Amino acid sequence: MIINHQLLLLIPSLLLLLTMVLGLLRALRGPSLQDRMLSVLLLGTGGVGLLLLLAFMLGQPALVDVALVLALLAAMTAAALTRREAGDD
Amino acid sequence: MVVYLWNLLDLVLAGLVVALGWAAVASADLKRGIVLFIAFGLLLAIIWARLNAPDLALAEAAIGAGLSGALLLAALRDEPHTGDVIGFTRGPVAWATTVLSLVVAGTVAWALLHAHAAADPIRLADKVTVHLEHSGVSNPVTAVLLNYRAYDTLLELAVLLAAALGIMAVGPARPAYKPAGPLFGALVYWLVPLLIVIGGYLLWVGAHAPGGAFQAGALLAAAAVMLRLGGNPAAGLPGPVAQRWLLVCGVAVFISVGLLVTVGGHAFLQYPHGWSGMLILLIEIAATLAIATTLALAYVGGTTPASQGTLSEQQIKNHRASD
Amino acid sequence: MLATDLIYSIAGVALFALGLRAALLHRTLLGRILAINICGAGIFLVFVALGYRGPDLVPDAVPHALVLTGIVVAVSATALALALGRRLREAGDE
Amino acid sequence: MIEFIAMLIIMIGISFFAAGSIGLLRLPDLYTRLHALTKADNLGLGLIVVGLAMISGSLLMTMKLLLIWILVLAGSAASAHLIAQQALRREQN
Repeated sequence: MIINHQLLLLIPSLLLLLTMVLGLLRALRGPSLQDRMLSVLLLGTGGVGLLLLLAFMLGQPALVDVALVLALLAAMTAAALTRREAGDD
Repeated sequence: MVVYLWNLLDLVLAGLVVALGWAAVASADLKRGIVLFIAFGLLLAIIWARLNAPDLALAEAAIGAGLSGALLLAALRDEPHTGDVIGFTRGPVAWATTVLSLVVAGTVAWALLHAHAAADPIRLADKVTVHLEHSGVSNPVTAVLLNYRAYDTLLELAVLLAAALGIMAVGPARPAYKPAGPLFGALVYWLVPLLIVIGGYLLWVGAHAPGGAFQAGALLAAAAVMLRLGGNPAAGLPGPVAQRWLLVCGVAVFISVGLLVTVGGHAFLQYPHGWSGMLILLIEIAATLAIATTLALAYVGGTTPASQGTLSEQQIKNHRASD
Repeated sequence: MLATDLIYSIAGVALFALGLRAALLHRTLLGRILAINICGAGIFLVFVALGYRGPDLVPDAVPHALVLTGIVVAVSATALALALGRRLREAGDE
Repeated sequence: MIEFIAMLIIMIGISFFAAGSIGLLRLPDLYTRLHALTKADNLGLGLIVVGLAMISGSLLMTMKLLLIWILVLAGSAASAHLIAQQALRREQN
């Protein structure tokens, strides 16, 4: 069963990883900080997907918890970037 | 076939993490460096998952991908926005440093390859497995942290306490955030309770599945960061006195348990038979609270506004004036 | 075919060297803190890669436990360094 | 059989991710990129979740997968809002 999943899911995982690499080019190029942040958002969503695929391929249900934590914190970095402190105009 | 595909996945992941690390440290533009560092942390969490280390992946997902990015982004606000980039030291010093780094890396790689070739078949991993049933927990990582190498963990908590004291000593908190708008406010409203519940869940399952005090503490701290980002200046931390108790409770409970068992004729931190599970849970609860408070305080960046209404504010002002 | 642990330990060594070089050469405090974090992550990667024992065996829990505490200590140390840096800047401004 | 259907759904999900990445790279400004990204990758993750739920074989796991997807949706909606808001603020100043 698990071996079966490995064969079925490995190719999708590789392709997903490649799209994440592609998206990261935007983080390198910018130009603005917000553009780079978008690329990190994509990496976060893709990372959740990849973790779920890994959980099934490796037979490690605990990795679903990791994906859950990543999903919970997805908005934190964007908020840390954009929220304004009391002194900001 | 499967093996080669795994190899390819490993090569892409390893190549990407090195490329991101390189790009993050090679950026003269700090904004770029920090965003790439956050991406680096995310990728590292995936790599821990790939290397069968779900305990680490949990901690990294909360800390590497969340907390440290938030910390660095907050620090970025203090950087002067002059537009000119300070960048790197150049010239012969740079060349010498590059050569030095290459030599160090080469030496480490050489040693690793030798260690890899001459690997001792008897590993600590086997000892961990053999004694696991006496450790009081069935998650090997928790067993190592709180039973076999409890001394290490005690000292680690002491290091965290020292860091927290240092942060409290150097100055007041960063300015608070403006109150959240309706959309982000709603997100904080739903997310914070969820983070706390899942933190509690991770603390509980840590005995037999990936999770434990460090992951739970990190999640509680993430809840505090979300609260602060939503406009709560104290990040949900209690008043100054309770805060200090929370900071020391990890080390205090750890040492008390260690000393209490010596009364029964055992060595320091050598749990009596049958009691390990309960004692470990007790220490872990205290450690979770201490870790969460330390990390939340680290994000706030100093004594929280709640604790500044007393004499200390005046003291800080006087101190500032005398500088 | 390559061994998984070897791939990741080499990546770890590379990150360690990159971080070390940048920590010595960066001229801003924030850049140095960033570089030290990358350097530390490289060390963690070497540790965990050495703990990996193939898909069928349970990995070595000892390096995992060390790295787990390491991650938490690293972020606290980073926070302390950032707080010190902020205080230094304020002291310089006054 | 069901496993192949699941894989097919997952592959469709990944093609949405690919579309999002390409959009992120090729589109001309921040707002269009934001638009492409947040739609494509959320749908992509949704399809991955559906595919995996088909082979998970347990209700609890399916619920957990759905919860993760909903959280990502909420998180990315909030992030997109925050980023767009900040970009607009920058333009106005």
